[in-house]
Amino acid sequence: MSELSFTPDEMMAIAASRALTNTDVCFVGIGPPSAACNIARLTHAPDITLIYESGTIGTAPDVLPLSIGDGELCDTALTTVPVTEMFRYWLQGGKITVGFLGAAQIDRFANINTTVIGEYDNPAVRLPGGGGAPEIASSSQQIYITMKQSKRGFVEKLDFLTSFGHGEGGDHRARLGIPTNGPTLLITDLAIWRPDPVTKEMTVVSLHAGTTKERVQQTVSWDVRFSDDLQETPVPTEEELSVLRALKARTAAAHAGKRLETA
Amino acid sequence: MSELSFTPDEMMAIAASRALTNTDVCFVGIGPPSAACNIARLTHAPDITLIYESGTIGTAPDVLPLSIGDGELCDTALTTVPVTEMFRYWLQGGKITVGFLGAAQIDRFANINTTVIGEYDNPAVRLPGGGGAPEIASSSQQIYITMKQSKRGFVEKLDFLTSFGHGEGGDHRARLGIPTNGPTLLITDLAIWRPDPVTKEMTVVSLHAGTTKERVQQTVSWDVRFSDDLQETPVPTEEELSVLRALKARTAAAHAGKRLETA
Amino acid sequence: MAEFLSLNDAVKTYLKSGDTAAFEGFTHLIPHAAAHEVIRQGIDELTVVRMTPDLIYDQLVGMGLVKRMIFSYAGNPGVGLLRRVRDAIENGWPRSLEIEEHSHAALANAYEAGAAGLPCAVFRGYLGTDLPKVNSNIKNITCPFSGEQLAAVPSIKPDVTFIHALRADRKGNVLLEGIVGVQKEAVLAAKHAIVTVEEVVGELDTPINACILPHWTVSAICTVPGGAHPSYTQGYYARDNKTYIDWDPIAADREAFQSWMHDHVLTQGPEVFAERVKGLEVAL
Amino acid sequence: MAEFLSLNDAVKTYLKSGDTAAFEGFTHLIPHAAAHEVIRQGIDELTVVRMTPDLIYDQLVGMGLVKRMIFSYAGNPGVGLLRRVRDAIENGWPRSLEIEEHSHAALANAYEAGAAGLPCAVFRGYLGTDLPKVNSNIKNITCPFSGEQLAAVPSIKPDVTFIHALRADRKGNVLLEGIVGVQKEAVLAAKHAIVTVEEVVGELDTPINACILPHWTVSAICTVPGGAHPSYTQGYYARDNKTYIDWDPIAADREAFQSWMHDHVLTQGPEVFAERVKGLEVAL
Repeated sequence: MSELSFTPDEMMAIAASRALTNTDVCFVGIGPPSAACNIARLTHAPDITLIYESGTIGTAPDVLPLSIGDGELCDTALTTVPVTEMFRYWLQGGKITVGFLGAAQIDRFANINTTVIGEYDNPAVRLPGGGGAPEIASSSQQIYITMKQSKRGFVEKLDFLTSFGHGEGGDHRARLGIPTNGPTLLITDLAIWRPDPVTKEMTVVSLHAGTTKERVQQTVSWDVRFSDDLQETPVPTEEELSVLRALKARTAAAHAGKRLETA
Repeated sequence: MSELSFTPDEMMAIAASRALTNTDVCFVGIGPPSAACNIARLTHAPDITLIYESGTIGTAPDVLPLSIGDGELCDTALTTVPVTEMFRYWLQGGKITVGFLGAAQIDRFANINTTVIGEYDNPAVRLPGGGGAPEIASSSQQIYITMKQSKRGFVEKLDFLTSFGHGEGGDHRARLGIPTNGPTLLITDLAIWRPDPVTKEMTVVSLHAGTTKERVQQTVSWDVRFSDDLQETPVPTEEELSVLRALKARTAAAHAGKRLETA
Repeated sequence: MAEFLSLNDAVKTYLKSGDTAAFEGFTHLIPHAAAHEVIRQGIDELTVVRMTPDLIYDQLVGMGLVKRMIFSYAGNPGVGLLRRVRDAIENGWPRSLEIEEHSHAALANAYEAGAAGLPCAVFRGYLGTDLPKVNSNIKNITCPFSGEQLAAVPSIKPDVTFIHALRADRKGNVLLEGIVGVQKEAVLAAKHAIVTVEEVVGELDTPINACILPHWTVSAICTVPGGAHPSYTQGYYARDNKTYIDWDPIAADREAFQSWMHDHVLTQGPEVFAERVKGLEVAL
Repeated sequence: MAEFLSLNDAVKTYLKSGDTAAFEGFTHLIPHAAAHEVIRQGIDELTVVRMTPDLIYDQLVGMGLVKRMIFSYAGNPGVGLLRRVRDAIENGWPRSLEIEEHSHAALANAYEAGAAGLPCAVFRGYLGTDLPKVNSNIKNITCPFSGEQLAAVPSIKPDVTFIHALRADRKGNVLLEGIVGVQKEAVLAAKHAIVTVEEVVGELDTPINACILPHWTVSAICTVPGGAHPSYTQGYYARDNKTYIDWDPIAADREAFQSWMHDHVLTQGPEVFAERVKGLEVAL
């Protein structure tokens, strides 16, 4: 297998997985976050705690769930608690070290829109809405975001602010009385971004192999800041790729049709 | 067994048990309330739901618990919930039809003191305090009180108001925004009392066999009101007495020393 | 007091046009059979509440039975958007839809407050977001000790809550197990609760701290095997993920939707659900 | 992250003079062995919190280690009063005792709010009672929707919470079962939690919705068989009601109390608890 025989999606999931550690307690969303968290669990962070908002604590799914409440999550969990308890004790209670979010729109301060495209009262596209995200964003100790880059998604101004990132930058979180760190990491199909320590503007700190600054800028509506110490993201290892692909294959098979589970 | 071969305590427990029905959901306190509720369950109200504040719902103890959280209660319960849930969903949520309370002091409007004798900051006797009673008194649909009569207990003015009955009488509960009925029944070793429909002053409606109005008045610090239609409480039946005595005997044996439980 | 009724009779007895209804189930135990019965009976002008209004609210809204929807995530989880809900919000088809939008934390707390008999829920939420600008039922309350501003939302107290559960015993005590969601809260907060179950058994025979709804908290119990399909019932059958994926193109087209509803809901009864979970049974 | 420590080391590591400590257990699972270790180590000037401060708080107070007690029911359940607590409040012996008195509903809500990371708890309580007159930590808050006045109390966030549990697995995940009280809340609300357990096992092997504290919510786990005696541990041994009854005359007399504490606590170690539950074992 040649060094670059992987897709941008695979790079994104694998780069995100590397940011997680054995002692993290992750509030996992569906889609790319779920893949990233489970690759981490299946590679370098076997003791990571994965929590899904359906109430499952310490899950270890064999296939990726389609929803946040597939039976697989409950069957493999340390325990499963009511949803009210999940949001009160575990999220609001400050037990989550990393909350993972995706987005339809994101701005330069990592504020997120998952509510509407267009006007709220007369939307061009009505998106699903916030779900758990508004309080995941404020109560998790830090937030990791994964999404693919595009001008439609990386916008100058959000149509609606669903989940607060760094607001208008600087100490905006602190001024609102939000004690947590907010988005500390944004992982896309092209790059890794981190907030500037002072301004909190999201800054590209690492380009994925084969990507250029120009390509990054072409997919973002604002003038992108690049770190003075710009790195290249290490390519996926054989192990990372094979774990991810096996997971995806098991998942695809499981979701393709009716199956007799062996619980 | 002659008609009157029972003690005032037995009459009190049995009279209280008769007030309970198959569809009641009772929040049970320790002591006389626990005996009354379990006699009801073992005689005319087999489907009554007994709830103890330790979280046990639908208990059917074989012996009376010494505390509100003996293992017997949990072992025989339909289910056992956390104490926070008990107070939030089941009591405050309005699910309790009858809250059973005892008292150290009671006044003519069935307000209760279980906190101190004397001044709060310099008490003659420091009593245990309110425990669950303040909110049992306000959140249960109605309150039954059992206690023995004495001038020390039936006082003109409480030293401390721990649990609100009818306050200063009349519509005082409604004025405080308390939507429940409050004390609708007081059962003592001598009589049965109910609140006057308008003034809410507790009124003797039935004398236990062998008791006189004079005897009742001698054990109460205020001028007692008697109903115009004063009844005599039916004496305990053979079944009621034998059920109560068997329960007490099992309980005494169980609490006398170490025993090997057969759960 | 729980009565054992047919689903048809239970819906007819307790749900009225104009009521506020919650059909709860957090991915697991979604009461599909009950929602289909409501659609068949054409009970309309409903205010429907649900954290995650997925397929069944897409169907209720698409059939024009819903006046107002209170929700926190209107998507087909892992698949995409709810196309009938979108069509109602974006184009007013088949009728306009009022929405009251919250976060999951808010609605979970609002159900909890409903079960707890409180008028409102208090939590730390909505910080920095635009939702309070578009929802007047999001207010602030100040902690009298710390001075912190907390969020407050009205508690939810449905006229009728519908849930699906594993089983009931003959007295009507109901067992929930696995991902229990907010169903206990939704039942305890409601005036009436209608529970569909996989089966009725002699003894529940449950763990000591099991999630049980005592019979006196439930109005009606209806035996509907498979009644959660394409959602699932812990220990009985697995989630039919393929059906969720297949819903997307059906819901994308008004006529395909109407034709599907005719064939799979309007001309069917609750008994078809047992057939739908064949092949999904969980080996114990 | 749970560490497996001796009870002596756990108390020495985490509890300091002047700390706020909660020893929770609602009749069931009362952490007697842990309290006795604190008494042996003479850690003083404590603020102690507990809904039902029974024998162990009588003992902590009687030994003069407590500055302030936050509580809702100070009795020996089913037996009578707490005579050492009375002596401290009524006579200032062996030292004066500050008290902050609540109702059960208030303290249960205050633990819940602590676990939920909130500064205060909001509930319907104290209506018409005298308690708000003697406790400035009882305030009102107004529902912004209904205008109803609700009660508010500060949340409880102990420096250290002590509980006793059934068992832990080798990773340090802890199982509670039966009457679980407010222990989960007291642990999640605390900076540090010390848990004594009957045993450590390879697999917890629990029901799907069991009350489990994940290992990363606990600071130290100490194996102390019988550590709840004379309280009890579900599935291990029964409540020793006779010991509760026998406590009353011991606590009634200052010298009898001191002599008992010398013989049964100060000159003993946690290992004596295993002996104390002999004959109380529950047949499974």
